[in-house]
Amino acid sequence: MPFVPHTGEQSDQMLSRMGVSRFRDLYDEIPDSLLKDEPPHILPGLDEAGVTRIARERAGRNEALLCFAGGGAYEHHIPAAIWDIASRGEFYSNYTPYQAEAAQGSLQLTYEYQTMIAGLTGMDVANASLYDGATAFAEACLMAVRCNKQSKSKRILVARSVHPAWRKVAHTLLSGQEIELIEAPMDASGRADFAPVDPESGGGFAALAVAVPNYLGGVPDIRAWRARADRARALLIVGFNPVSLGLLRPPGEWGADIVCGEGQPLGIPMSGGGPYLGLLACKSRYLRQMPGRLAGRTVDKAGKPAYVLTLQAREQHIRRSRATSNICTNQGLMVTAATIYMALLGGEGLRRVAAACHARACELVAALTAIRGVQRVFDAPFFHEDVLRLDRPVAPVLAALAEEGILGGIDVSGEYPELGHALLVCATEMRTSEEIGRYASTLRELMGRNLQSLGSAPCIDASDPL
Amino acid sequence: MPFVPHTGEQSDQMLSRMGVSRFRDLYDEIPDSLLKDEPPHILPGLDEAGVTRIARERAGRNEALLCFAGGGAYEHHIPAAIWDIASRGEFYSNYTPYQAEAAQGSLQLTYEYQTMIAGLTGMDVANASLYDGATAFAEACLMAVRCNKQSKSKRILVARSVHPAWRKVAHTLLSGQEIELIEAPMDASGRADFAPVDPESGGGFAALAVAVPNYLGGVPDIRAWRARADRARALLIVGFNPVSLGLLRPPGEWGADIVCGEGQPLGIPMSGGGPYLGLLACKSRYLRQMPGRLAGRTVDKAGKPAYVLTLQAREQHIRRSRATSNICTNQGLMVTAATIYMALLGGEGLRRVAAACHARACELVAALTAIRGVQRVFDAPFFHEDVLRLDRPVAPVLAALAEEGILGGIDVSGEYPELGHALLVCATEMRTSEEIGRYASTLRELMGRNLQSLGSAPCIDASDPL
Amino acid sequence: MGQHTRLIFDVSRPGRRAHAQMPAGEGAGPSVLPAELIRHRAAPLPEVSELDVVRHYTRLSQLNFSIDTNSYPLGSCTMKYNPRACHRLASLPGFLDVHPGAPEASYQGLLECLYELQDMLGAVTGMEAITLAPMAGAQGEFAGVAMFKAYHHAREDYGRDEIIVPDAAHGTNPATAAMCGLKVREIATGTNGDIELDALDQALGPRTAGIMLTNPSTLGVFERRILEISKRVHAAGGLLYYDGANLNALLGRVLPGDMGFDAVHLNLHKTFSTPHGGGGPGAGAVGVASALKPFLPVPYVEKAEGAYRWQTDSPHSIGRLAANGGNIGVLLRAWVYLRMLGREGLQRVADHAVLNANYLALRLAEEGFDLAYPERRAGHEFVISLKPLRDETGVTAADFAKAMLDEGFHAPTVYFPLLVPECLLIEPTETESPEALDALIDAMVRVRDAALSDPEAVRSAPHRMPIRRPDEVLAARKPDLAYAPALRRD
Amino acid sequence: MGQHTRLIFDVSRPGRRAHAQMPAGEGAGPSVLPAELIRHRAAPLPEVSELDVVRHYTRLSQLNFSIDTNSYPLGSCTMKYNPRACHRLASLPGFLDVHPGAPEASYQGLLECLYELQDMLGAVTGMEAITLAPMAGAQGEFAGVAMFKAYHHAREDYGRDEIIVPDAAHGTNPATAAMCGLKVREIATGTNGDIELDALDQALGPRTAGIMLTNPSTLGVFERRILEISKRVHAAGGLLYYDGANLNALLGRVLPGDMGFDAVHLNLHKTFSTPHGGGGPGAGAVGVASALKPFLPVPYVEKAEGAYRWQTDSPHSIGRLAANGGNIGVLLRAWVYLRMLGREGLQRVADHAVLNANYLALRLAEEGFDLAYPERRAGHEFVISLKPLRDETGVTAADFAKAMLDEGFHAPTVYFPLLVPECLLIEPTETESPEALDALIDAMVRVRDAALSDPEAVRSAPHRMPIRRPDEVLAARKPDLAYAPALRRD
Ligand SMILES: Cc1ncc(COP(=O)(O)O)c(C=O)c1O
Ligand SMILES: Cc1ncc(COP(=O)(O)O)c(C=O)c1O
Repeated sequence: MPFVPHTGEQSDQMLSRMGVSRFRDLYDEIPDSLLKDEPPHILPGLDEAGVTRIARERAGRNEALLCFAGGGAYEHHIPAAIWDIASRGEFYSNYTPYQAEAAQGSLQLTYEYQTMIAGLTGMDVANASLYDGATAFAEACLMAVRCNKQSKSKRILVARSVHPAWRKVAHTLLSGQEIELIEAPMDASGRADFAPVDPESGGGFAALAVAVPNYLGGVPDIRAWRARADRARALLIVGFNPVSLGLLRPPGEWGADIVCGEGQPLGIPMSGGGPYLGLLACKSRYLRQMPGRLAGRTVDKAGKPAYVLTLQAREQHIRRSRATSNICTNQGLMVTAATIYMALLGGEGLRRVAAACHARACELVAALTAIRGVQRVFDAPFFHEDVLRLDRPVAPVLAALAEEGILGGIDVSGEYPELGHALLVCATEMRTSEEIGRYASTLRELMGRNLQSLGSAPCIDASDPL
Repeated sequence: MPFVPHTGEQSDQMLSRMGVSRFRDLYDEIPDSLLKDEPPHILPGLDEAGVTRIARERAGRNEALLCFAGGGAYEHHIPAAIWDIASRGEFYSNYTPYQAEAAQGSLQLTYEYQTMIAGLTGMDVANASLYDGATAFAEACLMAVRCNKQSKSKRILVARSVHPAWRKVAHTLLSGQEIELIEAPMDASGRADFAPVDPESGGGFAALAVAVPNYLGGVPDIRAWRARADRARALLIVGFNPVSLGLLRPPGEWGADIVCGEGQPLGIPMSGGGPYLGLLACKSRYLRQMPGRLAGRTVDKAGKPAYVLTLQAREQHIRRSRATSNICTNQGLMVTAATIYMALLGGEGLRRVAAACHARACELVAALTAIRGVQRVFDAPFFHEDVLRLDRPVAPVLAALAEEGILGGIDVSGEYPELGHALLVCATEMRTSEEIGRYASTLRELMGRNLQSLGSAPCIDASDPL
Repeated sequence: MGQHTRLIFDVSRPGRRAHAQMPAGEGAGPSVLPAELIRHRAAPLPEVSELDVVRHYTRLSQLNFSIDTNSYPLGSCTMKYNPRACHRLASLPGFLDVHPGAPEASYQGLLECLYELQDMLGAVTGMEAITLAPMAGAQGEFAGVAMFKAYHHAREDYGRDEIIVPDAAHGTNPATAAMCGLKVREIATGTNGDIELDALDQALGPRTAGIMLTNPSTLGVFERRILEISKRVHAAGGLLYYDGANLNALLGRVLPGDMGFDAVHLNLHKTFSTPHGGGGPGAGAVGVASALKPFLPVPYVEKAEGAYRWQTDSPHSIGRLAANGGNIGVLLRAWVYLRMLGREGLQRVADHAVLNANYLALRLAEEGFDLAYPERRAGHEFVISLKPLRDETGVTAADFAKAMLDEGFHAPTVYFPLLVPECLLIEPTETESPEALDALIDAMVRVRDAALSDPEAVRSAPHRMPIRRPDEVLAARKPDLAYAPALRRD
Repeated sequence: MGQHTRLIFDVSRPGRRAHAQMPAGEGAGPSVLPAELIRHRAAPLPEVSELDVVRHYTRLSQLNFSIDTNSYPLGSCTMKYNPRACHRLASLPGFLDVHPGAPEASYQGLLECLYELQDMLGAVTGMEAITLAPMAGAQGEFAGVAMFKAYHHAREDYGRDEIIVPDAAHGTNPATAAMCGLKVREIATGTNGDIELDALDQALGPRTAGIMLTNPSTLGVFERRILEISKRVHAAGGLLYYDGANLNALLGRVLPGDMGFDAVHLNLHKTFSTPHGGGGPGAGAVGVASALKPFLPVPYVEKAEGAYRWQTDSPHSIGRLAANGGNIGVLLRAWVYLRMLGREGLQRVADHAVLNANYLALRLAEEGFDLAYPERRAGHEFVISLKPLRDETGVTAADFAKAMLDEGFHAPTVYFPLLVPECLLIEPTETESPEALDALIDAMVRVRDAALSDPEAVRSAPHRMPIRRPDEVLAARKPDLAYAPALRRD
């Protein structure tokens, strides 16, 4: 009976106190036809040692590939202090801080987090987290439509270089409210091509959305976006990678209205894809349309600083069907980790991490493009990932690399057929020159092999449409 | 400058406040010839990520062998809660609780620990830990000599079946004070043979010492020892394994005067050999001769229960050269772990762990002795390890098993040449029937091979002296 | 120990560093970044040492209540023990180091756990298929309602634009319906805690996409006519959504599928003991009956030819809810929990959760507290009303809650559900011992007695917490959501 | 948050279990154990749930001060930040799961770390060989003194049965000498903090086995005539032992070997930042000059033919000190620390430790506190005397210390060294920031002022800690060392 502290004797006494003789009688209001005597068929219980054995075996079977993949999840160094502190019961097992007096630790931390995210992005206010980068993007879109009262449009113009999963999630979450995402395609340099979708024409747009760096690693200059948004009376949504902001000019300085990002790089393990951390910040004038929780600073009865959840009238538990979002449980523990990460690194540390990522990625791209049959797709600046074009399909190459223990990147030719055999590669501060060399020499060896031996013919049609 | 928080500016300001211009000047009382400008040659510093990389690589290189070895260190399940709590900064990074008001957590925990160890062993009082089982044994011997004022003897009669490392450590620590350990050899059943060393003859003995279970896994009946000790007016020291006491009658019930043990099985990882935990308990009449710290319960000024280190007049920082021991730093954090372990398991849990160990060991011994060329050395009860005799040298067999990923036990033929090719095997609750089967079939296969192929001739002389 | 702590920004000192965390090389090398894209000055983050950070956040943590330190009789939240094994095992490097873009063949061990979890959740809900993607209960609700819509649309039934929600429902239910573009029809709860069937009938019709129910409801009582409701909703062409936040009351005893539900979400951070983490992350796995399976959000884990893989290719799916496969780390914790619980443990959870709640309700009633539904059997939680106390003493439910904090107990849920005036919603969970329940009763009696004898003391509670009551009005009127001195852009 | 916590035995309830921790099978199967060897009833351990345990010990932990929560200016203890990386990396399963009896080939990675640590410790001490076996400073001392004895005996010089120890020495020094069967000759410290050379000369002679010195001494001052002392002791046929507890003052700046020491122990739990853990475990690695190498305790790590192995075969060794190779987990932490510190970090430790101490000493003197050795340069620590304050107000050093706790600072070391009346020994360490030092000064001034204005308040301190001052006399007179109700044998 794991985790039930009652002794048999106690349970019996309590039952008889209820005037019943067995547990089943406690369900006397439930129609008999619904009640099961036999529990559903799941595996029998194991003691902790037994589960530990299985979990260790399974975790041990997962291979640690040398990681050159990014695409929204990044291998960074995670300082040991982070999870030693975040795993403390007082952070790990406490509830949403509705009772402020019993949660000043989490509330103050959240207030610090909001400050850090605002500072990092150059925005006025950040919320206390959303689920992940993709849902943060979707919420940013929903929020923009609510904020842009001038515009009657329920359309958002989004750069095709924004993370495909972000666009898909946004599509799922927006379609209920019949908000449309319109894609701006890429030109040959990877920049948005506004020719087919002039923001100022048609029904107009409630917002324009772009990411810096974008999914393909590029670092577009978003002054052009700001200018177009102004002309179109649309809001500007900017997606960001928080680590890149150690080095890059923050979107707030470019005039973004709403920014959203994936917080995973801030001390959160890759974990097969989650839990991650949705970042959202905006100009203060849009505050009342923000989704999610907000921690605020106030004073207590004695005049001492105190922290509370505030502006709750935006939220589902107060406003119900008129709330800014249905989000309730968010990613509190990830906020804890990210806050500790940012405090440990500071501005200078984050700059160094970002600079190291950038340098390693430059080194990687140089090493790989020195291989015959590998070239850059775009001739544009990138942060810590870049998209390469191979002279053959990517999937079998990645499979062959995995055989050698290397996760060579992400095959983006499915999502972006217009790029040909496109491979998105990434290097963070974790990759050494020696590892980059190992990747390059393995890939060189593979690319030297007969194409057939990699299981597929060289690319034909979709390869070079630009 | 890891871990130094000073900014360059702050250091400079402080230096100039001192009236000096550089750090070297702070050492102005140190003879110039001693002062180094260049630091000693060690490896250059790495950031945390860099050390993490190396540590993970090295830890990853250590092979996890399927463990059938005991001999003083045991693979038990370690409940997850233990180290999650023991690693909390408040336990991990606090100091020895000399300032009781600032350390009630550690002091109360230690008091609980002492109570648990006393209860487990059936003794009156336990101390707050010694370094490990071996030093606990040595301190027990030293203590016994101090306690046995009647006896003029500085000799201790110790069963040869006591852990060889315990005897060696005791020899090292006792020889300074010219206390002698005299060995009682084993008879054919593994029991002590008192014929060559009659406790009542000669100069007599200050104490008799035996372990239950002993190093070779046996569970001697120590009533005989108690009786002999009584007749010889010697104290009785009993070594114990705390997990075995889940099942076995505690030494206190047999009349032991002082008991000592290795606390590693109580939730402490094997860690290549340490840090472990020296357990020591005694009858209350010997209290003032106890080495090490003691936590006591008292009241504070307001009459509330409070905990303090007490009877410090026994210790080196008060009594200096007349202290009961030189021990100062002990194994506090291991006490924390062991206390949580014992609290989680309780008497019934510990009984089940012990019973499972015993059952698995019986199964193991049965499976291995079914192999031709493998037989038990003693026909006597054992707890969770037993010594087997092979028809050939043990070392090459163990080496061949290690090739198959199996740690087959401990070769005790060097320490106990009289036992022949003796292999000490162990199974704890962690070993499954399937794993025992794997060991047995691997060993059967090996034993079936040409002896030569294992690199050595069959045993000749030392093999069967009994 | 320390009461008030400064902000990390107050600890900050220009030029201070946690040096061990800085990459040694600054990443010199060729850059492809144009100068105008580079930030002018470092991000305005705190400049502190590693010790500063450890000390600051360790001390902050000590200002929190938590399950690991306090009882939390917090209704609708199922604050039960979060086994440490779940945390440890989910934190094995072999799980944490998996990149979501890695080939599935390289992390079969992880996928196997998720697949088993899907299986087990299917068994306890009586549902045909499970997706683990939703990252919290609210997202599970979204998935469910979106599937209802997709189902009707697939049948070319486009007129169903209403979702029926009882007035006792959790706020996420109507908020979700609205996010899905549906209208919310709220129906009243009867005085006995059951839904009014007449009101239901009035609401049902050709515009009914479905109904969202929590059962036991947030009033803690089981909807006795659930089969009848199910029949009527289905007859009207609607579907039934089960808000599984309260499954703890029924685990292993009643399957939502048997009650007639077509879709179910489970808050793994409630019934399945994953931690609340100060607000999250949770996980809101969703199960569906076979008719809805084609619409399930992607991805979910499939097994084919002995290998596990993410299924994303599902033409009728409502689509993606998360950038990746969901809150995997949370899912792993739930997997560990369920493997420890096992088949024989399922009913024991519900049995003792219900036993604890009924014991507490009975004892509190004996002590003179007013149960909102005294005639009803409590589920895993129950409501009491403090209206008489407030009328007599001026002490409100909120005051009462604050005074409970001083007693070392987290406050019960207050003012929810909205139907009962001055209510406390109390959920002890099965992991609290009878002794802990008795201590809770004693504390509640003490607070009530204090309210009678010295109401002012209770109205100004708490007195022994790190802060006194915060000024929430000021917080909302002049929102201070970021520390201005830290953001100075000079 | 909660102040007082019950004993775990008070939480206990017969029949309660932390079920997940119980092996499922009870180990049925054939037993070879005779019935009379089996215990009659279960061991009298607490009967509690897993949540009970987690809650109890988490709350207990919150009653402690620690480096992670408070400054600890505790002289002679070097309470500096214990980097979390050291803990995390030493806790990798690949390190924790190594059985000490496993073949060395199976854990070369671990041995390589230990070998590197030996190397690095050799470099910072200027010693020829290092053993990592001693499990704390006191055991290191034992090893050193035992080696001195062995050295003399090996030269057939049996008359050397005295160890010279300055009166300022730590208690372990004389206690160790006595454990080794040697007589302790205590010599006086001069008024300037240096050893009296005359007293030394009088003590030296054919019975001199050696001298044990801490340098800087426990008074915080460097023994200026160390080279002269070394010459005289060696000339008399004695050896010099360096108690390295205070190496933090000299790290990378002065090598004990250069000062003439023949053996050195290092408290890795001080200078090398491994945690104190509420009393331990520590590690007391010992280095020796070449003449003593044959006597080193076993085992130590050797490298031969590219492989690492434990050396145990050393015919003149003083023998074994530990069942296995020492406190490996602690050693790994020290290894991580030193690899992060690196060559360029060594001097910075000492430089800033000394800078902090001197700054604090200067500032406190300016505030009117009495330095015990005002003419001397402080090392990494220094002594102040509160005798004038006590004479004026009756507030003792102990009172002062308790009042510091109320200020949120751990008290400095009191009444040690024994030479200085009403002394406080203050060691800030290099990991406390200048701001933390200023806060400490402010706190000390506040307490001093309180002593002057309201001595009774200080004499009854602390007032804000979990307990008031405990009755130590009662504790010693009626020792209560185990909770009697838990041990009832009925
Ligand atoms: C009844 C009920 N439904 C839905 C939810 C929403 O779940 P979540 O917070 O995981 O989004 C909750 C929990 O807060 C709840 O109690
Ligand atoms: C100066 C001095 N020498 C020796 C020791 C003894 O070291 P340990 O406590 O590690 O045995 C200490 C520490 O307590 C000390 O401060």
